[in-house]
Amino acid sequence: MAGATIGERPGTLRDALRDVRDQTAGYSGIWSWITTVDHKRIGIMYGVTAFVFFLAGGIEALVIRLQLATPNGGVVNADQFNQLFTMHGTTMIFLVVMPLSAAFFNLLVPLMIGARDVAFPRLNAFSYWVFLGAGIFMNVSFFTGGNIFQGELGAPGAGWFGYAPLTLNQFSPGHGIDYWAFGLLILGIASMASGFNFIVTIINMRAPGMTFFRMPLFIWMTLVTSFLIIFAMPIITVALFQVLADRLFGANFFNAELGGTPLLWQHMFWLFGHPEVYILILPAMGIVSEVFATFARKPLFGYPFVVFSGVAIGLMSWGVWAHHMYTTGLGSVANSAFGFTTLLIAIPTGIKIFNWIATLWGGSISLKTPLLFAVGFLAMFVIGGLTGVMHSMVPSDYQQQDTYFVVAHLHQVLLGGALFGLFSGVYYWFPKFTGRLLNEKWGQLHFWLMFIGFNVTFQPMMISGMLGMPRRISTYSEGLGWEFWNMLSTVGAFLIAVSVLVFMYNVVISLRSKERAGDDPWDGRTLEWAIPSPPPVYNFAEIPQVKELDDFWHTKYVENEQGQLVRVVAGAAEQAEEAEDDAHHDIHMPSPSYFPIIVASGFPFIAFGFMYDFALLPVGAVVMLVGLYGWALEPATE
Amino acid sequence: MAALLLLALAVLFVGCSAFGGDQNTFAPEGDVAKKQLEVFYWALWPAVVVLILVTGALLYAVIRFRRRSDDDPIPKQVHGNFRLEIAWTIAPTIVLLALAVPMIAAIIDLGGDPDADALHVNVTAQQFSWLFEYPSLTDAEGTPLRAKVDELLIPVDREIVVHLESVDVNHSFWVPKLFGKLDAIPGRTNDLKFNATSPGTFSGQCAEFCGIGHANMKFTIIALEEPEFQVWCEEQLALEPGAPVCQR
Amino acid sequence: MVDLALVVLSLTDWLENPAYVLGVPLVVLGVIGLLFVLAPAEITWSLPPGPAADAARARMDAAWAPTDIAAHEGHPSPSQYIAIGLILGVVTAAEVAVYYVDALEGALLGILMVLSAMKFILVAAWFMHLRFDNRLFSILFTSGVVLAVLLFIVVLSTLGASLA
Amino acid sequence: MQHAPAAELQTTTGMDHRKLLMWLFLGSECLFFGSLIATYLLYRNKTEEIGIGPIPSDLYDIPFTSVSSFVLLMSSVTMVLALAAIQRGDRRGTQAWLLATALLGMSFLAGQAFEFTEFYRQGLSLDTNLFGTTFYVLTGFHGAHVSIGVLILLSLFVMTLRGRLTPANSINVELIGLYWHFVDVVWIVIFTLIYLVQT
Repeated sequence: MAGATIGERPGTLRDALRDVRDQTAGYSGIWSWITTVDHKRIGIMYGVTAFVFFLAGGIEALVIRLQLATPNGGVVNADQFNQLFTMHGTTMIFLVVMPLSAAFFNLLVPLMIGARDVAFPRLNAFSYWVFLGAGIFMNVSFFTGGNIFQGELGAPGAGWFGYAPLTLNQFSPGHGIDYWAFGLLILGIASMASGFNFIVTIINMRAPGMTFFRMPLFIWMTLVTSFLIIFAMPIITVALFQVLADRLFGANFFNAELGGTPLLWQHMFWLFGHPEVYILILPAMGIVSEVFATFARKPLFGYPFVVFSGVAIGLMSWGVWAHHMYTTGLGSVANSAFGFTTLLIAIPTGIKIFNWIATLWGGSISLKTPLLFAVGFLAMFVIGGLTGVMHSMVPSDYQQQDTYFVVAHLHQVLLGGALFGLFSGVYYWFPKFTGRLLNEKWGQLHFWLMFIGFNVTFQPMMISGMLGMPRRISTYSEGLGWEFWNMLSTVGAFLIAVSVLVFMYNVVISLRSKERAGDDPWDGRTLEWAIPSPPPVYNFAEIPQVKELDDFWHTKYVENEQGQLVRVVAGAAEQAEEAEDDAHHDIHMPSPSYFPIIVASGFPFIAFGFMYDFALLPVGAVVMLVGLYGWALEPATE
Repeated sequence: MAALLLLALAVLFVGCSAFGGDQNTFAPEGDVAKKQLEVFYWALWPAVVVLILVTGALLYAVIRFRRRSDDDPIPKQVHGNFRLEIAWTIAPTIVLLALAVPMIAAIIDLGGDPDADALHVNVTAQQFSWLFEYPSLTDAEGTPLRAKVDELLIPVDREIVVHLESVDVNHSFWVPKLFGKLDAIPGRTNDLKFNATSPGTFSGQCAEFCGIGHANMKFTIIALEEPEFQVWCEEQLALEPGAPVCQR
Repeated sequence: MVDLALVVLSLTDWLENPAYVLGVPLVVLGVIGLLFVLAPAEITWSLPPGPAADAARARMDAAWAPTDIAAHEGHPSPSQYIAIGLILGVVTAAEVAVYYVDALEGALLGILMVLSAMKFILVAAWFMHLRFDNRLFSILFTSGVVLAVLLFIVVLSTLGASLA
Repeated sequence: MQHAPAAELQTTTGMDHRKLLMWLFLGSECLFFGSLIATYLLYRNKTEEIGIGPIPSDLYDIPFTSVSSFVLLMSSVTMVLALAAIQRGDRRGTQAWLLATALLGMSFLAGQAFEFTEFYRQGLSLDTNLFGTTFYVLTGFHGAHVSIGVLILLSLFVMTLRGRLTPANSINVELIGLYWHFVDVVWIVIFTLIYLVQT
């Protein structure tokens, strides 16, 4: 693995750094972004792309809310409505929350474990391009239904969990479901690739001295999430292949007439889907764990317990899938068993919540925007968790299943939970990667608008659900007592929309501001704050030696004679660094590569080939083969 | 923030049964729905208590321990407390086990064998309507009685056993005031039992997304006093008054 | 003439069966490749004889100097591998035999499961070196297998399927 | 690709990145084939109940499949011999065993192609019944895995000719070896559960 060995012969640290700078000085312009294998750039691309999809999914949500604001709404027809909520769910889960988490993994994992990059930088770029291709591919479906200006949309319309047999040809003609299934298949490839990548990175690339129990909590949650991804994705992959085989080749997997079992789809979907729920929430839990510790200026309370409960949640997520299927007639035994396991999963979740509060307890809490979002996360997640416990009570779930109560619950967890956690992360790490703080005033406004908007949108849904409003209905008639609550939800949804506009404005003005954030604006605890903002290509001039949990914090503070923590005199640490610089230095950075995007671009060809014309299949295959051989034979550090 | 949460909760608990509405799960009219509401409350009240405690602790911590100036001393670096961890592992475990036991009892109760004199109804779901047939109520030629599409008539205070099937996609059979939902899935028959404790018209609708007409896949269950039901049955089957088929 | 027609006819017969269409070229390819390996071919075949070719040959020889990475990693010797291969063959034969013995029909499932598990473990432990490598690899692979088996036992039993 | 492997081994755990990746991939593949096999098992008896189209016992040719299973099993032996050869610096042995493995893999694929055609001629296609659907999809995905393996083996073989694959990067042979053995153990399961256990 030769690759871009910098410097002909190993020299001093200064020589090595200069060589890297010389080599990467030319990395600018669009081409450099297309061929980049730098985890930080890939992370930024993930984040920006996911945000664009977030806007798309948000607009879909607003149209849905407009349609339901009043009884007998006439904004869209039933067909359009079905497509909107399907794409809203699919987009928000697979194209927003998962990639936003991936953005944070990319940006932070190497920095937090003291590495120069991920284990497989090109695979990392590949993940991003596959994700981007799949996201565009899926949204292209809107334009394939005929004249889009007359409202003829061609998007999938069978719900984000696409229950068979509704997804089969006779019930969903056209190509919408094909777009959905192929899109998810391709996205699965992206997720699996990044899952493998981060597991290897975390296991194999920790800085010297960083044992598993010195890893920041965010890294632990990344590890658990990645394991969930690599074990859960294959199941949905097979299920999607099956539904595609039924649709495209007349197979009978879900054909009840020949003895097929449509219920199999639900099992396979939720075998994937429940771990997926934790794939969505665990990264946010990791983020808020870091934020609470930093902003309370205290170490995370009960670190090993939070770690173990995260692992326990990951393990237990495999034993609860059928709680999405209580009403399918599983029988009393299965319902009792799954009800029981579902109740149990509240225990590790509770442990986490208690430990977070204990982290804040007795701290010196800085009420900045990142902390506000983290607290908002916690408050909303508690409601989400408790409504989850209420759902796990099988008999009462018979009433709640598939109503707006469930819609409220899942948004409590995904929006109030995951998205608030992710926004907390955005405010927290924005200065690290841009060199500029997000404006605090606008940030606070963003938080309060979003928090209030969220509660105004989703708490009323609990009530409309209990008043008997099923989810996924495109319209409803007067007199059922739902009008007021739906109107309230719609108003709240627009408040959330305004808050997102505030956020966008904040990003623009903050990026333009001349004020620099400095390397460590929040008095951080983990390694990423030890390096400049934004970090140089090679991250760490010298790979750090880690001696304890929150190592960076301990380099900044020592106990004085009274047992109080005081700051180490500034500059002392750097002087130490200067002094011992005569070791052998040789920094390897991966070279840019365009093969990942070539390989990734083969997938949509293949999907289109299956859907429209088999002649496209060899085209896609050749593109991929060329890319793969180029990739395999290209000299690079991987 | 707290005020908002509590307001939402207060509205949820107190107001709901007063909101009315034909599909209000807080106003059950059948034993099954009543039991399900009861189970809902078992989970609701502990959840409310936990919510108030946890949110209260959170808000207290954030307000009480906020940083007042940048010169505030670094707080004591507490890494954890083993006893506390054990305590808050065991406490929720106990609460959850306390919920699990009656929950499982309720599942078994609701899933028990039907009464011997229960009235059986075959329900077939299709896009986008419901067909009802009474297999035990037959006319002279043995043809079973069929109710009107989307309108099921039942006698009050008698157990009804539904055999639920679908001919196309998944649907879900749900009348909030009488019983929680059960899915109709092609290729299998699901059984459900319920009763109505008072006469009346109860509206229900399909609760599993089933395609373009999902929102309008509604139906009603009309509960009649037993004698009225028998009269209706005899009329429909063109039988002599007092025919044994329609008798209980 | 008649003979030729027959040959052509049998050829078209062949062409109807993709197995031959696919298989025959593969076998031809393989035989050519085999000859290629066994022939005294050197990497220098593309270079004219001379110093360049000699240098290339020297580089090749240096790259292929005898080493003992295998022994270093504690891997078994080729003869052990062949012995395991023989055992695998025998177990497969036993499986097929069991399938044909009517007397064992009742125990068929049990015996077959045991025999195939044996094969599975032999390949994983010896050929895939799980016996000798980092324990983490065993843990990863075993968790995949166990997770798959457990999950689908539950799915199959809730859906009312059974092996027997 | 000619850098000393020692440099790559500077990982926290001493494990090679790519080997760890391969094992993670194989762990994840277990769930993939688990799903396919479970689907086959779920539908195993349905076809006979419905009574449309051929059922397994009408079509399976156990002696034939036993031979092709044996061929695949033996390819695992040649695979591991190729690894042993490259690890002791035996170039001719490496080339011979790599090619032998690819050949055995191709023979297995040819056998599968023959089997598919034969079944198709006897009236079983993907849409005939659940047996057709589950059988073709399960064994087809396995065959696709074997094909990819063959392609990589042939590529490695060519790389030995071109001097691109040497003992210094024997890890490549080890990785494809792991993949190849995995495909083999999956077939061990399929052969037993799908072919031999029929009722």
